[in-house]
Amino acid sequence: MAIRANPRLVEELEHYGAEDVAKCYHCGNCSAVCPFSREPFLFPRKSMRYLQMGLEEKLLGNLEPWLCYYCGECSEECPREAEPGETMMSMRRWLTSRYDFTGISKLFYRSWKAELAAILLVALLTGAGFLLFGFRWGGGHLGVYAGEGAFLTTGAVHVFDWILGCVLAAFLGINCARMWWFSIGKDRTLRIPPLAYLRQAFLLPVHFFTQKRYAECGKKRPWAIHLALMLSYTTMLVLIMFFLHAMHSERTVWAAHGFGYLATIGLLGTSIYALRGRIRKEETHYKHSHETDWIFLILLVFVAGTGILQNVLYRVFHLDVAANVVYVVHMMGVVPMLGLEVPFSKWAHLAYRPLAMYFSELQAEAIRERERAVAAAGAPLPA
Amino acid sequence: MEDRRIGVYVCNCGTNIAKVVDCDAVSDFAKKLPGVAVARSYKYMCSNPGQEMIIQDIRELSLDRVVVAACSPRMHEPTFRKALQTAGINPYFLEMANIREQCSWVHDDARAATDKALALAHAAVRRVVHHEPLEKRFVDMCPATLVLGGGIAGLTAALELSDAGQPVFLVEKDDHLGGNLARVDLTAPYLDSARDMLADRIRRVLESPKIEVLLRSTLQSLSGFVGNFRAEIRVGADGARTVDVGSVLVATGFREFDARRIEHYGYGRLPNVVTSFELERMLREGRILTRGGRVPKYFAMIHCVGSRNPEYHGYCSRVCCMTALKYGHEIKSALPGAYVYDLYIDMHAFGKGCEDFYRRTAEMKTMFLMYAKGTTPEIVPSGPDDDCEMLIKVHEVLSGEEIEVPADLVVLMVGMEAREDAADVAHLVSISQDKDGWFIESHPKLDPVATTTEGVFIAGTCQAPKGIPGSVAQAEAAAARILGKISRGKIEVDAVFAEVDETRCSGCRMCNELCPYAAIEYDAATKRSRVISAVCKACGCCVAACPSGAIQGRHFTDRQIFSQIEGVLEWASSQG
Amino acid sequence: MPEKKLQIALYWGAACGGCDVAVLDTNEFVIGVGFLVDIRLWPIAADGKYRDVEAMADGELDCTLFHGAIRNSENEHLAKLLRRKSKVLVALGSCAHLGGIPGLANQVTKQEILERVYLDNPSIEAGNRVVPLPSTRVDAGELEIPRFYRRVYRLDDVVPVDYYVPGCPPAPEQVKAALQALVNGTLPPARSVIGASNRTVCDDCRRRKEEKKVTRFHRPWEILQDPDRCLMEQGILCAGSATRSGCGVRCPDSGMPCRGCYGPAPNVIDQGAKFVSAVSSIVDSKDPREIERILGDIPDILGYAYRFGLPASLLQRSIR
Amino acid sequence: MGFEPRIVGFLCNWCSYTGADLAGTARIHYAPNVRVIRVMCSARVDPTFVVKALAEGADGVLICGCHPGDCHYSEGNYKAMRRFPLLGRLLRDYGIEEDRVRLEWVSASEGKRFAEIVDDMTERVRRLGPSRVKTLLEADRVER
Repeated sequence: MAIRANPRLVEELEHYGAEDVAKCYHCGNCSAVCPFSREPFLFPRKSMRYLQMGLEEKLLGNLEPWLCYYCGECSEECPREAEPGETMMSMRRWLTSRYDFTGISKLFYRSWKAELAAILLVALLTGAGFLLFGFRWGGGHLGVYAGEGAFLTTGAVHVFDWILGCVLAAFLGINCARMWWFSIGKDRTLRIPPLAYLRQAFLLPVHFFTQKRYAECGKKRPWAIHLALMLSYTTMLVLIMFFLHAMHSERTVWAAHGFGYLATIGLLGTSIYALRGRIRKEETHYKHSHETDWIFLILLVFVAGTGILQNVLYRVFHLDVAANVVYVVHMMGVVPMLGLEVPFSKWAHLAYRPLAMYFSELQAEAIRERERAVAAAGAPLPA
Repeated sequence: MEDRRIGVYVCNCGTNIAKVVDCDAVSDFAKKLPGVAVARSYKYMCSNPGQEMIIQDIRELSLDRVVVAACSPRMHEPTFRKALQTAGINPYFLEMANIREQCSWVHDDARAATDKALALAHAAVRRVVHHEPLEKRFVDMCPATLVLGGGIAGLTAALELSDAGQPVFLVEKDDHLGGNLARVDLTAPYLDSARDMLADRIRRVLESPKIEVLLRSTLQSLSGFVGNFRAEIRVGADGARTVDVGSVLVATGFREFDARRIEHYGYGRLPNVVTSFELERMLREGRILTRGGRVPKYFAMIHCVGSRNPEYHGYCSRVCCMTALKYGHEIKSALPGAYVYDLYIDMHAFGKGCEDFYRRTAEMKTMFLMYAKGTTPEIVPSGPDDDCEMLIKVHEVLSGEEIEVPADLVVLMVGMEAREDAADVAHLVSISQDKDGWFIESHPKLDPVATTTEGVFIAGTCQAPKGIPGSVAQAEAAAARILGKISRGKIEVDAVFAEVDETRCSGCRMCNELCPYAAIEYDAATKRSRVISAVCKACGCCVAACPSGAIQGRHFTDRQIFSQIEGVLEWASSQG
Repeated sequence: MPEKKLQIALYWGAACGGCDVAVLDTNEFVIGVGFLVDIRLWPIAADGKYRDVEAMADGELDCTLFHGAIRNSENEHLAKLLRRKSKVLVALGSCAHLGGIPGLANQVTKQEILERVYLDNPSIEAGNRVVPLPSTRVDAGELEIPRFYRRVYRLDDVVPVDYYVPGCPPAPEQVKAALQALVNGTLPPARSVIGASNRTVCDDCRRRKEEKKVTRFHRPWEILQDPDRCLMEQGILCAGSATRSGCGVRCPDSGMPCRGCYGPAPNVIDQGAKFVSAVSSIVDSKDPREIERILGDIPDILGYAYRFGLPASLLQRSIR
Repeated sequence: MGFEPRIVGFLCNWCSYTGADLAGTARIHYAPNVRVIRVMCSARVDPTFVVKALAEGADGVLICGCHPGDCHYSEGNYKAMRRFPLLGRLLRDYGIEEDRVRLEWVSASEGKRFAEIVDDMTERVRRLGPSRVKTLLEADRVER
């Protein structure tokens, strides 16, 4: 059964940053230099091809964009300047928007104004909510940052965080399930025994925490930066979700705050490094920046900056009022960042990428199994 | 004959010959042959000292024939002929024995190789005895040129020649000038208008007092030889002209491949399958519509229609890829919402500006779909829900997928092929065609516009598929070659040709039809055949065929070849 | 007018006698010759024994006209004897000149000939297996007959020949011209062909010659021929283009193709090979199978190409 | 030493002779039994050359020209092709084995092919043994 080509897809992907894919003439240099590209996932050339031809179904089930860490070597070697690295990046954005069942992601990726407006709206609502809470329902005082009578009580914020976290996890979980369905669930020709899911499940934490595939890239620095950012972020997430009391206590709890400072340095350092990189455009993977990349980084710097600022205001200068104000402002950043960016935008790759590693391993195994079966049956291998 | 004074020179070619062939044995053997005055073996005969040795011997020992046993005569025959000339004897008094390419390089048994070298040297000595002095001759050159074909190549050459003040007869079969280019809208890769290019040239041709344009005309016969051709031209339905010209330029162009031959493309049957030339017409008229009068949205260019397919033509037609890309540009500029696909085998984007053009077309999001050589895309009807006229199914090589694309207008990029009358033209002007029907140039690299018939040149797509720059360059090159001949005023006639001994010819006319160059004339009054030496290329076909032995091929006479036969065998038999 | 009558002999080797008739066909001229010469030997017309010839002094004869090929020891013996006795030896007619019709026997072996003639022949009585032997013992003593050679030679193969008068038979006018030259002492340089032209039969042939392209060969009786057009162009294998002229175009004029009896043109060393070259050259096809088919119409090419000159060809005989 | 065939080769200047030169340039080794005589075109090869060579003692004759359709002189090789069947029949009538005379097409780029043809021909002629033509002619010779 022939697959229908859709000449419009390549136009659509332009909104996601794939501006140069049409230049590709399939010399295959990109796949040749890519340290990850190996059977049965020979990317980025083949993904580029699917995109050029508008084979939407093929692309949707394609995990290859997630296997790419954008070291940029392909783009550097490309004789046509077709930017395969950036194209893979764009396909990740597109896939994110297609995994998302709400359509919000699509809206964000196609319109940075919409995203910005949503962020601002959520920020304002958050700000208004916390102010209302602080002044009317919490019973605290603006002059108290922590402890008894605090403007924003730890318990309330904690509950809020968990509610937000659960909602996000639900969104993200549904999207991840869709990702599974598109890539390996739907394909009837792939037989994946349930045990295999269990056997390979270790891949998820391994890839999540080590990003070891990234380490296989020829360039080590981007991996180190990325790992630092990710670990800092995770550390901070753990601190907030589980140790918010310690973080928000009157005295400095070094066991928690020590990690907090480290994570802050990590977050600020890496995101400022990334911002600087994107402004200078010296490294290949920083040459092209989608609006969402900027929004993401600015939010990150903003959140990390306000996070540390409230801490410093309170703990160094004992300026409770200022710290509380900054706390509200910090939350105005945190909520849109977590609430919008994680399920609907760039942050989602935190979940998708390790999932893709996991799914792709299952997929590869199933493909090998299928080929063995076909070979055993004596039929010619599919072209 | 026995009082010849022959010098035999055996070249060692460094060790190239000497390491297998005993060169001293060859020269010692040659010394004993009748008529041999001197025989020497030397390291490099072609070197200056080597040539000096020959020259000195000729002068001091009064040699009158020279044998050089060395490399292939195809390599150094001119070198040694020149040495003979320098020494003051006729250059044709030389014979070479090829003991390198056809001996030392291909045999490792030293004895067998030396035996063979001896036989070849012997044959050369036997042959050279019968060599005759040959002289180059000169005939007058008529300055007029006959240009066949009024396409871009013919127009260009005509202008080039007339600008130099030389008369031109421009013969065009159609009722207008311009040829195939007149059917084209814009040209790749710079998107210049073909009309503008042509209009200026045609105007200048028509205004030139030196060019006589003969429309609706065809060449009927061509007789004579370089510098002195006579052409009979039929003008219109019943007019006739006879013109005397010194050179002929064939620029008869190509015809497009008949797309009907590939049946499953449905050309002629499916309403919206058109050829590239039909799309050109739509573009020129500025009205691109389906047969049903709808503005098409999806355009599919199928490349290599008739080209690069052993069933039709194995060669590449060279211009279709860029033309298809050009359609991408033209269509998208006329219909910005349209989608364009190129179904191709390979993208041939050689030529100045072409790779860049390809890139720019790609950037316009033209969809390139590669199909495998030997396969063909398939055109099928669209379904009721489709917003297109047809679907094209293709096994897309770069993805490995079977895909289908919607299409409203399928454009078949028909290749170039030799014109249906190419064989007649070739016959009329005595030039050759290759297996595809293209006219053959004298040398594919070093002599690309001359032909094996002296004074007949070729330019443009009658020689091989090519684009406008190639055609124009060839036309100008041919014009330059012709002007060169005109400026010398005389034509040098090669000294080697066949000649009829009129005292022996009986006018049987056996030879008349054999000459591929029509160099043999029959004089009905005297009942004798005659070889026009300027036209003769010395193939020797008529010599071999002449049953009365009245034709002799200079430098390849029966006597000379018999001596060689005797030479290679007599020696061999004497050695057992 | 010479003071002394010329002494001449006419002798024959393997011959049919047609050349003798050709001499007689000079009609009253031969009578005139009779006044000028003494015919010392002419087996067909005058008496004369071997011993008379043997008795002659060397060079006593002014001229011997020898016709017929050399087939056996007697032919050779007499050729050599007459050579010695003659100042001038003329090979008269195709057999002496080229080997002639008897020369076609060079396609087969002596054994095959003897078997065909004496053993395997419908005209031989069953059981009769008498074969001639070179010598036979009879009561009177040993009888010898000439030895039959392995092959046929032309005269030139066994003795040096001074002049050749070609033709089978030579045209009477040419015989006349040769005799006249002899009597008048106006013979050309030795070893030349006399009584013939330097061109080929086509030169004298009245038939119209146009385009030579043949797609089908015919035997003369197979088609209605155009009497004015070149036979070759009509697909009739005519050897005229490869044959020395001088005959007066007798065959083509009477609707038959030239068979080549006057031998090759002066510059040609092998008449048959040249004829093959010319004939195949005008075949109008480029397709190997079609060429084979067209040329397949020609039967017995060796016999055609060398009807009168197999012993004079480069290969001279079959090697089977 | 066994029988070494003596073969005369007639090679057209433009394809076959160039092809034979190419075999040399490429150092493709082949049997040394063919002695080459260069002619401008295979159409120059008069059947007389072939019988002359055989009469002079050649054990074989090889004629090489351009491939049909590729003749430097347009169609000279077709004329060589036309002459060959009749010449072949003539030689057969003379009792000369078919393998002794051969017509082949060798282009200027077919050095390897030329070498293979020479090797093959040499082998075939070697199997036939020496030609008897010259021996018989000499044995037949009569003292004049």
